[in-house]
Amino acid sequence: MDAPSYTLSKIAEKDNLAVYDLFFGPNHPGMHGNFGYVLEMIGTEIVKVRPNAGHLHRGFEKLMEQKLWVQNIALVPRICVVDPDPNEVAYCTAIEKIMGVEIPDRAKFIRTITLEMSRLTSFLMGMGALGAALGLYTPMYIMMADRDLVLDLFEWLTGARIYHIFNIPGGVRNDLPDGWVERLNEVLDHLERRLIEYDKLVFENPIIHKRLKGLGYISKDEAIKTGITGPNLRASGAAYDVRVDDPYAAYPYLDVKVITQEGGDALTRAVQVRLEFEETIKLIRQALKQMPEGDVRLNLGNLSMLKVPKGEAYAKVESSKGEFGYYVVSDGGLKPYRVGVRGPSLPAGLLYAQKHLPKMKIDDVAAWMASLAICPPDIDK
Amino acid sequence: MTSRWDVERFGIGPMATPRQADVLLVTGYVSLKTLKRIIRTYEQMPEPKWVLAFGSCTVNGGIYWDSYNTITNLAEYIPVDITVSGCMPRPEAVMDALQTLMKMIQSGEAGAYKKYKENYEYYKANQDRVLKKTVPILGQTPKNDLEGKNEDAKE
Amino acid sequence: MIELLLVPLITTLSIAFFIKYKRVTWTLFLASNGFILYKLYSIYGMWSLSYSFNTGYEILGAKFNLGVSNNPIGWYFAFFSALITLIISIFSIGFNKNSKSNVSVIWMLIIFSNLGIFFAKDWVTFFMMWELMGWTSFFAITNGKDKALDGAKYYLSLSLFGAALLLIAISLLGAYTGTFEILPSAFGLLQIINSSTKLGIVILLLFLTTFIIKSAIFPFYMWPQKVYAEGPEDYITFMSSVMIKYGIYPMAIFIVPVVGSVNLPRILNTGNVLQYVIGYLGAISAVLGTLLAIFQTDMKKLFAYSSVSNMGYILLGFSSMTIVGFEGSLFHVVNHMILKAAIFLTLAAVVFRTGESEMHKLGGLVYRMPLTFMTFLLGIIAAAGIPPLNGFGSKWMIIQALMSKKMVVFAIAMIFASTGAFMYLFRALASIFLGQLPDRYKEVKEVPLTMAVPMFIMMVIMLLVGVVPGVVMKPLTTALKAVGYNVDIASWTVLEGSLKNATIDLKIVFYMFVAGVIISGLMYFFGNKSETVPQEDNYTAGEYPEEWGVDADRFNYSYSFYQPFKEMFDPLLESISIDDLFASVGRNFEYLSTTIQGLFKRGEGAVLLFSIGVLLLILGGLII
Amino acid sequence: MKMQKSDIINILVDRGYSVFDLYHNQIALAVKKENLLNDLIFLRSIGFEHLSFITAVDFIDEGEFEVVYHIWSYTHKIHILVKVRVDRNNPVVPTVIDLWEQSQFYEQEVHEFFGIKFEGNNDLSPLFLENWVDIPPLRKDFDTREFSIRLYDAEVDGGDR
Amino acid sequence: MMAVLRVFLFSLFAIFIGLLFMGIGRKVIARIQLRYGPPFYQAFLDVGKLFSRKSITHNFVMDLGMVMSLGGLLATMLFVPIAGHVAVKTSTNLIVIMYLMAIGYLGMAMAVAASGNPNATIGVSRALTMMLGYEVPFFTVMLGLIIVNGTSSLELISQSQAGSILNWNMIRFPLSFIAAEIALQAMMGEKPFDAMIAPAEIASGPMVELSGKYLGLAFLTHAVSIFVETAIIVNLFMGGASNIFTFVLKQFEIYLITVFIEAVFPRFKIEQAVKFLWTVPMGIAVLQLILILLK
Repeated sequence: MDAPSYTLSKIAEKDNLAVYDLFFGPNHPGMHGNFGYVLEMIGTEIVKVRPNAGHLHRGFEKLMEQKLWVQNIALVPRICVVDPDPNEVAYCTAIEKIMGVEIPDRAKFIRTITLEMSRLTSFLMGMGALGAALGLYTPMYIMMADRDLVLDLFEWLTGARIYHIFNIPGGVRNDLPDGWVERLNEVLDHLERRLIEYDKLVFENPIIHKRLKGLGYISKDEAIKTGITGPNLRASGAAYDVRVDDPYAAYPYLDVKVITQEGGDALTRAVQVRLEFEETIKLIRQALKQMPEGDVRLNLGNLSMLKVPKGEAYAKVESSKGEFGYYVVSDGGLKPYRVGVRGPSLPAGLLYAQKHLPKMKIDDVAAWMASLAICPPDIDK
Repeated sequence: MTSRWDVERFGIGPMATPRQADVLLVTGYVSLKTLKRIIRTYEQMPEPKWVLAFGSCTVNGGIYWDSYNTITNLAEYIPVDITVSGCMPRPEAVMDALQTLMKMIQSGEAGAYKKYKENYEYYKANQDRVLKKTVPILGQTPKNDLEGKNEDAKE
Repeated sequence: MIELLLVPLITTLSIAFFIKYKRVTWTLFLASNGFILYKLYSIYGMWSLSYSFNTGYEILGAKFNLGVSNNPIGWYFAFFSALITLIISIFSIGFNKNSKSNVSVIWMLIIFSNLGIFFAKDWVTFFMMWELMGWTSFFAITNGKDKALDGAKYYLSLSLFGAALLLIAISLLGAYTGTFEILPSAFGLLQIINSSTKLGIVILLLFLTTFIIKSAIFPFYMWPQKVYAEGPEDYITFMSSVMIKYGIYPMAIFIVPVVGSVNLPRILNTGNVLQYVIGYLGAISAVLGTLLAIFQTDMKKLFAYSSVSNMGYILLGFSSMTIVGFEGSLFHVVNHMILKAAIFLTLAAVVFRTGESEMHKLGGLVYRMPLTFMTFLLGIIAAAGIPPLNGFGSKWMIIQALMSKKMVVFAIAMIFASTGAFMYLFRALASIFLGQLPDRYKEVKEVPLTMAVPMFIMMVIMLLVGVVPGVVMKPLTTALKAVGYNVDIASWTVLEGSLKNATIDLKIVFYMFVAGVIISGLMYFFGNKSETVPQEDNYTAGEYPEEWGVDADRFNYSYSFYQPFKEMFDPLLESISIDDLFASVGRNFEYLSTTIQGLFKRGEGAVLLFSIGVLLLILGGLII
Repeated sequence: MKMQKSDIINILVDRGYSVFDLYHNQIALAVKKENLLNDLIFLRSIGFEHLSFITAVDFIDEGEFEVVYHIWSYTHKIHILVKVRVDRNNPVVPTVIDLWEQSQFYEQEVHEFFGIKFEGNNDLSPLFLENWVDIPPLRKDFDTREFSIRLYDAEVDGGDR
Repeated sequence: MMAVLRVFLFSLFAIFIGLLFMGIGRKVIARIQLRYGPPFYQAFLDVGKLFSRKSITHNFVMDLGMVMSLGGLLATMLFVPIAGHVAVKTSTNLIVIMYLMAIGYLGMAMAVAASGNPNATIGVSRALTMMLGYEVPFFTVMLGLIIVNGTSSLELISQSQAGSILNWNMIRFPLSFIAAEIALQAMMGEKPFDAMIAPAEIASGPMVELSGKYLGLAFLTHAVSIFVETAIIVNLFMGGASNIFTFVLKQFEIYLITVFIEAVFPRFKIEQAVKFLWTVPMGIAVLQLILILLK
């Protein structure tokens, strides 16, 4: 694979006209969200890539300085549409850290369950998107239908399908409704049954294996050095999971199995997501079983007049794409002084685009993006 | 859009490029960078064409109304036929909007693209105002240490 | 009969006399050509015409006479090649308007040797004309261009090598059969093979090698691309359309009859060993030529390999040794002449206007040169063998013949090559004429009238032969009948295949095509009207290309067009090192010649002297 | 090889850093601009290999920017916030792209939003904003509401302003 | 006059059946994907809509190419016997059909390359590569049948299978049938051989610049090509049919197989697709060919 691109870059030096540009995004069917790469190509092979980010930049970090502490909870889930809950939890955890409060155990478990459900939806979408990037739409539609089942549960619990605004400083908004747990169990059973079909359609498909094998290889050392996190890191062989290493919510009470694989290519990453999907279902079951009774929120007074003492904290949460981190600085006022957001996709979406895409064929760009689960909104913020 | 609310049963499906499309769905907030691309995409669509603005953000900025990088009213820049409120709108609302749009097209009410042609200067002026600004809006001059950052503006 | 050769010879001399006055020379040239064409037309059917100059000498026990005769197959070749040559030479007037040298003298000499080769009665005349053509080509290729010298040298060395083999073969043949006349010697050779197989096959293979060198068959497929790369475009048009057939003609009159009737071990009950030798040469040429053509970036090289591939088809047709295959091959000779002339004329026009032959540096010329585009389009449709243009009929006949003889490997090779032809042909179309027009060619104009008219004529001929193949097939079948083959005279539009119920009326195909186009045209006009937008207004995923410094040149996919496909073949093509072998031989040859050149200190003459010396040595060795 | 937080604090205090113990696994570290690179190299050598991200805080009242490097150790499971204070009028920080490749983009981002220069980083072109002529948006003296109202005619009701 | 009418009717019939198949295919795929799916007549509505829209062209080659593409396909269709009927009395030569079909593809390729969009050109380059990929095994299959029957006339091959279902080439030469089915999948450009369209890679490739009636013509071309290709398979392997209804039903069966395969496979990269076509179906076809030659 190296040899032709070497000659290609020689060609590009010698013959400028051999190179042409292809715009991959923002308005491109292979691109998830508004994001773009300007690809310089020779033939169908990429020789250079210019990332074109910022289409989704909304200035979150600035907007959060303008709003009350609790108002921001409505804002944060919008940073990542497919996996919104980690944002809420990370933001709330940071506030709780500054305030030095410990939330009730039941709230911790409910948070954990919503986080894991959110992870389910995100994985379903990610696996579907991977199929769609390779032209396989059937599992995508089936997964979207299954995702709707989880979203229904969210709607029942929080009143909203996508942006739940459920976690608040001091706990969660309300307790689980009656019958909700039973329904959740049913949905989990259903998803487990469906896994067989997903396997047949996607993960055991020889064509998918052929297409993804060896694509976008990241070694373990490289992944650690460049800040790759989440399933992508674990697919490279590093056993790092925020849920275990820096536990939050109810994870200290749970037995989280960290799945690692050697391999580090797109296929391993795809399988990693599938394995973690299964593990997530088990984890929700575990959390449901261990969930204690009790309050679901601390009484922090009138939340809209919440004042957070002067201080700073960094809280991170393992989202489906990796480490989501909120760095919150408070000056003791009604509004945050500064919120810094660490999205998990930046190293993959910008750095690895420049590392991987040259030498790659145009055929593989969408599949590569899907395999790294690049989520442009959290790059742009 | 998902399989439960299958839009394809109305014969609606996503197309890959603006050339093949009838309806432009603007899903949510529009940052300046995106607006520029939306305009190009919109202008590349063959007539007749319609715009379905999706979410509160396109109506009045929604939750991002005070952001420095998102526009507040999409209809100032391109003609919008129909908007769906909500953030995010529920799938039922989107389906309803699509069906309403279909009815409007049949009855001839939806013809915003004609408006765009007639009031082209108005739209262009609005677009240029936000996209091609050369002086700082808040009146401060950029400090010297920011040289080289605003190359585009100097041209 | 002899006036057919005398007129061009005299015209050549008089043109050389008036060489300063271009108008006079071209008038003379056209007048003489008109006469030749008329004369050729008028001797159609008079197969007994001949002229012989008796020298009275005997060499190797065979009579040494020089003569021309109206051989029917020769007439078929001569007439169509003269016609195409005339059209090309008219094009050449416009093409060379600004050049200092007067090319009409070369063209006249070419026409002279052209007629000589096809009407030669005996091998000696044939050899003389063959050599004259070789040398004329050398001068025509190097005409005014130093760069072209490499290719010309390569070509010259190869054709000298071929000529040496030819000379040996002729001597051997003369010595063993006692005659130098072409047609009788064929029977002589047949007898030699049947009596002493090894010697006969050696002679046959010597002849075959000479001819496949000239026709650029594998393993001698390298010269066209080397010569075409830098040669003058008007002349390489002639080379690729007419000259490359010089090897085919003697094969058709000499080798095919011998191979077809020789008694040798048979393979798969379908043919003898030699048939398969010819077939495999053809199949490899067809496939390899196609693959190499697909990977070229220079349009002239691309079509050079396309010619190799087409020569392969002709050999495949021969290898079937059926009358349908034979007819198909000879039909394809003329079809290829026509379509290659049309294609190369347009390439010449493109080079004339832009000075560029690398395809990825061109693009969008359809905006500026619509007539050239149309000619090229029809040319590639014909070359791809798509009805209703010419090129289809002959390919169809060859495939029919191969299928009827159950030569499945050859049939598959043929289909592979002709489907692969879509790839390279379309690639040329897309890269040269379609896509984005770069800024530097925004001012390019359509070619002048003298060049436009020949192109237009070519279009008409292609369509005519495509719909009414009888205009070629009738003379062909008549000629074949005259030679003694058992054929029916073809009708105007119907082609006969060799399988059951395999007749095809190209007229009906044409009507159907017209009907289809009319229906779809109705649909088109039934639709709402369309609006023409400039080429810059393109789908770019919403980006503004100009803001990224992307201009028309940088928004044009044409370099490395079939890269994924090429990568499949990279290991294979690297392992075929025939190019390298030839290159090393060529280098040694060049080294040797430069050494001797140093001795003589007399430019190119040294190569000539050296080569003649080599030839004399070989000849002497043989006689002893 | 895993060190406790107290051990790490001791090591750091011994080397003369001002260390703030934030939470059970978070430490803040104030370093000088001149020593930043050496300090980061040292931190990496004792196992802090994961750069989470780089951000900045505008302390407008104190006339300083604070650039914060978030570094995590996989081995010690400790999060360190390395803070550098720079003058607001001449904000220059040495680049760390040689240590962590991905910091290229974080530095671009911080430069774009705060106007902080990174010495040694040659490509500080805007990453997210196009045609931006105002002062960098994340500085405290940039009023995004005012900006939005003036440029986009944002509607304000309810007297929120 | 009668001939003109027949030509016209045959064309309309082919377009009608092709569009109907496309609509039903979409419905079937939607059901496989747990969706309700569009109405079966959706393809007609789509084409009607597309023709009523304003369209955008870059130069005259686009118009010419699109007309040529549908024209070429319709001309091909007129050579294919449908339940024993041919539009105009002529020999239904397989080689002619194969070559004529190419003109449709060439026209389409030309039209889209004229738009000057690299996405489209990449798509075309892939489509032509794919063509080389599937023509070789498909021709090998045809070669076997031609050698068995001693004729290249589609009509005669179809007639030779008359009588019982055991005479069908599908039963007599099952290997050929499998190879032809795989090649057909590529011929129709369905997954896993749809690298030329590949929306996620090259933004729907050749169709990237087609709008309005150009897209409509492309739709119709696709419809006719579905009709022609299934008709060829039905004639080659299922013995044609005695009446048009049965014929269309057999065509639909063939089409349904491709739709089922389409629904559950991702796409090959182009070089993988060609390699696959040159190994698996080609190997099967060659095996059958050897069996035929040895007989």
